[in-house]
Amino acid sequence: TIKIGLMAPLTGPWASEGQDMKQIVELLAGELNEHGGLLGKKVEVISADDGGDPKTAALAAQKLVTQDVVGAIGTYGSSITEASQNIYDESKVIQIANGSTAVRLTAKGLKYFFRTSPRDDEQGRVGVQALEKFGYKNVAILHDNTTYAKGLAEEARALLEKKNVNIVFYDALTPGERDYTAILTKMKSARPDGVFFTGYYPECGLLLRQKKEMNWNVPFLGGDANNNPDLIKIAGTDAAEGFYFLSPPVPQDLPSREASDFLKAYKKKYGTTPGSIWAVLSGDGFRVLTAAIKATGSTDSDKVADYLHNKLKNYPGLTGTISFDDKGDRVGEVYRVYRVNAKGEFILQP
Amino acid sequence: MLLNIENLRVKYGNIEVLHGVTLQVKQGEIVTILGANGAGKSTTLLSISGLVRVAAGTIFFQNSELQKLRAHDIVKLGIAQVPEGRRIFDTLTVQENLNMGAFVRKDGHQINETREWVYKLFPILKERRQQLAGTLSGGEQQMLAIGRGLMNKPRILLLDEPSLGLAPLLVKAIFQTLDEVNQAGVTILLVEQNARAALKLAHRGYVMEVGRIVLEDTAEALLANPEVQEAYLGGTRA
Amino acid sequence: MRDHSKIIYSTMTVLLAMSPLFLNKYWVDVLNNVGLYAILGLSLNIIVGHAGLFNLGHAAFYAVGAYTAAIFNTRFNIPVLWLLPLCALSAGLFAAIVMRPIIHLRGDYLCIVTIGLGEIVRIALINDIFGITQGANGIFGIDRPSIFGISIRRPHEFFYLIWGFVAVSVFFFHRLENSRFGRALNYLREDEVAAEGSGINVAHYKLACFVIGAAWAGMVGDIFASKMTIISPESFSFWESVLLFTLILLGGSASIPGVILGAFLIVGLPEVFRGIANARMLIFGGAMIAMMIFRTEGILPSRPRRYVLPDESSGESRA
Amino acid sequence: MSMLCIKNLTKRFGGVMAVNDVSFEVPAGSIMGLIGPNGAGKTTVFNLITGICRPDQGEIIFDEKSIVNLLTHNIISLGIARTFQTIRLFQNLSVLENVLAGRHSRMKSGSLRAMLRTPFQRGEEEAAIAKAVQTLNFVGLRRDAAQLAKNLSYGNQRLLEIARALATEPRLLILDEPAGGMNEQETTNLITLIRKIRDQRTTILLIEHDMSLVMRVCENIVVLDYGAKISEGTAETVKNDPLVIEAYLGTDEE
Amino acid sequence: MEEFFQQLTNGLAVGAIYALIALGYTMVYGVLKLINFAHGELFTIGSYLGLTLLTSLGLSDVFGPVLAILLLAAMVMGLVAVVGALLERTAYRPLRESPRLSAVVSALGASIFFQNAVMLIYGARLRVYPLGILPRTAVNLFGIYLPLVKLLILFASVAIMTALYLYIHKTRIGTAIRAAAIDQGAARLMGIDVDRVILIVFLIGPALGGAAGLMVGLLYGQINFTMGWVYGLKAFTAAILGGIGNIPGAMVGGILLGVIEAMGAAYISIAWKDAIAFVVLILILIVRPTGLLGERVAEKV
Ligand SMILES: Nc1ncnc2c1ncn2[C@@H]1O[C@H](COP(=O)(O)OP(=O)(O)OP(=O)(O)O)[C@@H](O)[C@H]1O
Ligand SMILES: Nc1ncnc2c1ncn2[C@@H]1O[C@H](COP(=O)(O)OP(=O)(O)OP(=O)(O)O)[C@@H](O)[C@H]1O
Ligand SMILES: [Mg+2]
Ligand SMILES: [Mg+2]
Repeated sequence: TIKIGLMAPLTGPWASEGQDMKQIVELLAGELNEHGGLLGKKVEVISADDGGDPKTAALAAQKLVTQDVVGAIGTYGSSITEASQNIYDESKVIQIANGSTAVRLTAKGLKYFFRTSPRDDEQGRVGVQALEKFGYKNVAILHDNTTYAKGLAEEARALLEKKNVNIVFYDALTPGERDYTAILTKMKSARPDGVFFTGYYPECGLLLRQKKEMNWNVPFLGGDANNNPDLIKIAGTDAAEGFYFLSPPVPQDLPSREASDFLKAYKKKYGTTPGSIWAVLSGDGFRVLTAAIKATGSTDSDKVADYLHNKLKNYPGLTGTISFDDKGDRVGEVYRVYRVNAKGEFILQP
Repeated sequence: MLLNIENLRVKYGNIEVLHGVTLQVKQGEIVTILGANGAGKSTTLLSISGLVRVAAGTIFFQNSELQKLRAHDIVKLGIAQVPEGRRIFDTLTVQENLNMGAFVRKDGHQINETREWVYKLFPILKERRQQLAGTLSGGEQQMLAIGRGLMNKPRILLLDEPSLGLAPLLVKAIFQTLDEVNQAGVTILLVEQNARAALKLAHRGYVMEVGRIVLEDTAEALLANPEVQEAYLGGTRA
Repeated sequence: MRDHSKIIYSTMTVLLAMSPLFLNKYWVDVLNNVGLYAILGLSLNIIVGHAGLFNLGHAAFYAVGAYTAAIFNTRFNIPVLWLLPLCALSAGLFAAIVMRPIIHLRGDYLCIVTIGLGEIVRIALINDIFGITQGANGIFGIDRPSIFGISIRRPHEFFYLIWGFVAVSVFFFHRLENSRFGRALNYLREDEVAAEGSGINVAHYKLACFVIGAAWAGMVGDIFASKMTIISPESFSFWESVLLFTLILLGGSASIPGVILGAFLIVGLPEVFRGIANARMLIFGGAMIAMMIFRTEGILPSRPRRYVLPDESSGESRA
Repeated sequence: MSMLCIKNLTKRFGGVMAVNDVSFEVPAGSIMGLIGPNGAGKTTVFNLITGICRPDQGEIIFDEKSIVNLLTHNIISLGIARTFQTIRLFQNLSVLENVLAGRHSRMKSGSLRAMLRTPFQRGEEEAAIAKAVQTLNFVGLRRDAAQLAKNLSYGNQRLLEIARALATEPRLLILDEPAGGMNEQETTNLITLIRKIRDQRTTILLIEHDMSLVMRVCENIVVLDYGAKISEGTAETVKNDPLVIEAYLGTDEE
Repeated sequence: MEEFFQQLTNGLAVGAIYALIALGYTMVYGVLKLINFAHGELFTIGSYLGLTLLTSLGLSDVFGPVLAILLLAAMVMGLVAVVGALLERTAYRPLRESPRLSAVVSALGASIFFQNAVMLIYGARLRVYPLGILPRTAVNLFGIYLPLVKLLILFASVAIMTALYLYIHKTRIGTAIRAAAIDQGAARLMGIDVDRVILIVFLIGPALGGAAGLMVGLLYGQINFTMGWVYGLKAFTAAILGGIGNIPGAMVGGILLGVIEAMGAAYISIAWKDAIAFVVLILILIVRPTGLLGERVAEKV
């Protein structure tokens, strides 16, 4: 068999992401095996729980490495991924991260590291473009002090300041709380034209709802961690309507056959659609990895890495076409702007 | 026979400390148990009240087998204890402590009367009735512990070293009170280091040594017994 | 009885020392984590086990040490092992300063304050206090340690560094607890008023055990930082303090073998349950309850100290 | 010369005048008794002397030095030791270690010396153990050295408290109801012990309700009632003082 | 100024919920001297049970919103109380005679157990209450926005606190509860059934926690399996702030904590809000070592 590792937060605060990742990768591996496997062998997915914590992640990586996986998919969270990077690299195991957007991960020049997720600076750029287009002069930026959200917020702040937009409010909430009225009240008194929230959907849903309840009609733009149907459930359609957010396109919005087939199969097997785009990106990691193995006819890390860096071009992924640059970053415009309509649907903006 | 203990054995962990204690208390009696430190007197009292588990033997209170009952049910039968080391409720007020003494009483309206009676016995408690019990002086706490036991209006009162830490005047008062309480029909089982006073008050006595009853007699006889004098009455008095 | 356990302990030590020879990287790395927790446990044991002080914020001191190492290593390129004394100093000093005004708090009040301290430190790290902690990103690019020019990178190499440190810690903490200092902590654990009334400066000793425990945790922070090469605030969460606290009580508080065993349990059990992925923490929680019920004092409870008494016939008599 | 001199000592708890303008002196080398009804303020006086609470007014002079503002452990190091009315031993530690607690203030080694186990530290440790054993011998508990304190009988626990206090090598020993819970036989032994301690040039101040003990050992007696001193003198004087009889002793109608 | 009052009301609303959870914390602490770290999870369980009942029974169609919510609250409180009693029975009762810290570890274990049990049963994804159950009316008083529901919660908390206080301090059984808390052996000598007393406490405390969980679900809509940990810690902080074991203290502590957080967020920094709250807590404890209303029984020597 060919062993492929999956490192995912199966327990801990990000357990829902991790469990989705596992479902997706196992689904894809099952399909692959049904169609004859890889290089004539079966593919076996070995998953390891990183608990959403760097130390556990290091152990999980160590565990996968000792089980001789060809490559590892994962994981969610930049600092978690970072704690495992060296371990894979030192053992020459390919790692394809799915939910790790910090710029520095690929700045180290690690040969075997790739990611299917885009980078923060890319998103920052798209976000600022959008804010400019809306014509806001006074912008409030709110993050949640996680690596990802803060990185994005800082990126956006720097770009906006360059463009002479006033940052009238810049602060961080504590994720996991329920009542954000104090923050909203404070933000309101800063009188922004629009708010850029770079954190995650659970908090965003609450913010939208509580903002609505206090009759404050400021427009909100969210980062890509808001692409989750639960956002609407939390906020309620009335409060969510008009909310903009950035995201790589969701499978539902991709015209490609890969995307719709995948969605169908997923729905058939698990009865729902995937919770977030980040989990789907792990599926893309799995697909490019197996594609590279197939193309090179080898499980040798150097050959596979070389293929991914240089030869894989415009691979049809579940989230659009995929190519990697020499640092292992995904190339191409990935981010789009979405808007929530009156029915609570996510509408891709032109 | 009001209280009938037969062949009582009690263990703490693996160590047996009572090796078959047999003793009786008749209705209306005052019975005292003498014995050196660690002889097992307190353990005997605690096992009557159900606070330590009985390993073997029976404790009959009239027709109830106490060793099968739980502590609070035993109290309901009319058995109150003033335990060793006072064990007052230190963050309750004096008055609340006394009320707890009457916890199982049904005659609600008469509780106030009993309390007034206790206050008359120990006027200092009345002065301190809103003070937290933990801040009372040692002796005051002892008074409170006794008062709390009396609040129960029990049929039998078990007292473990009630005179500990009390001023001489009060010791006298306490013994006098016990006498009065007894006259009023309450049976008393008394453990006391002040053996002389205890024997003067009691009708009968038992002597206990390392977990066994070694002697049983009327109080007068025990007072006159040279061995008892030697061991518990400090020889001939200085 | 005594010799019996001596044999067991020496066999265990030898087995452990040889284990890298027959274990794969993963299990060696698990053992490395056990070792780190063991040292942290020993450092907390002084506070929780011996002095009976309710510290649920030990991660704060550990964090101070780790960040000291990270900052000085990445900014000034000082080799991490040279930074050990500095990490001990900074964590110890931190403990001395922050605990000073609150050391007189009792029981659960001290507990919440230590939780608070842990949280304050974590929040400060996330918010990039003084602009030196790099916020939630944490500090990356910390050097691996090197001894005599040999860089330590693989789990097997770390194993000897970490367990060497465990051995040193056991050596010193064993001496510490069998001394006037260790006894003083026990006295104040048993009864503060009586301890003070026997001439023991209770406040001083409470503070001293925090300082020593913190300093030691600070050194572990240094090793941890160099092992991970990246540290971030989430490694020093409240949960971390909870684990440390728990391992002491599971193993046996105030007992060195107990604490080490506790480290094995706390790191090992979740690893063993990895197979049942989603339910592993559920079982872990249940196991915690069961172990406390069946071994209230921990699995290897502390034993009374032994003293060699002078005079009276047969040489050594035990006390 | 007086070992301890108390001047106009006053302590209130809320509305309660626990100690009210009390003055007395304890001559060096004597055994002094402090008696009075329950709640008279005797224990409070002890707590004031040992720094467990602070007086509202007044002076406490020990060996010509005011100790009013000192912390308890400093007072102990100066040479005062006490026992408690309700036993406060370190129940889960051995008898020997309980006594070693008393040695603490006479030792120096701290954590660093302990970790390095310097020759000084080892010597000191050995000496402390020797001294502790000697103290145990003195009170007659040598054979129980290895027992846990909680396993001792009540009377022996009282003795152990005294041993722990003695181990600090006090010049003034204060005992709060040392005979409480003892039978007459044990009380007699205690009297012998107290005299023995005094003979080693330790001054003793004690509280006791057992008049047989007080009258037999105390050379001087101070009587408190409602926080105030109502009488002072030899056993004979106090015993016949009508105020004392009225408030405390009662008449012996036998 | 307007903002100040708005923030004050924001803080009061949050504080009321903290207070409600803290009451349960303090109750249990009061009698067992045990920090029931699993209390936060009982809160979580309350909110999940509330969700299940709400979606499966369709109460509001039959009874109308007000009655439905009351019924729901009663059911949730009852069920969580049962869970609490079971918790006491299995995890705490066997440790009653053990060293205190052992029980604390057991409590931590129970907390982990419950949290993961909820995750396994309901899944790791957050769950959402159906919208529109609570009326969303808000009063606007001089420009200050006062949601009616939050006001109601505040009143409910105060009412529950008062009732509990009277129950614990003025009734015979309440005094018995306090007595059992001090010395279980002595309490039994008074004829108090200590097991029953503890059971009562472990019914009331968890029931309050469960009620708070339901309220949070209804009010904020979003629940997840880890939320008890955060709320539990806040409630513990609140209980300590007011003086643990003290019922009005839990109330005062909870409200105060909410207000401190809101004010800290408003006037210092949102990101530092929790740290500010802890700093204030520590400062208060330096001045009052047993909390604002904690009993300061000078230990009698
Ligand atoms: N909780 C306990 N655990 C273990 N042993 C105990 C316990 N309580 C008492 N003992 C032992 O049981 C024996 C009898 O104790 P008990 O308290 O009944 O004696 P006593 O006659 O009341 O003595 P005293 O006069 O000191 O009150 C003693 O040896 C004592 O050490
Ligand atoms: N912390 C306190 N708070 C309030 N009142 C107190 C406190 N400590 C002592 N008291 C009161 O002060 C008075 C004196 O107490 P103290 O303990 O000194 O008496 P005592 O003379 O030792 O009595 P006893 O012989 O009964 O031990 C008592 O009435 C007691 O109630
Ligand atoms: Mg006894
Ligand atoms: Mg006294």
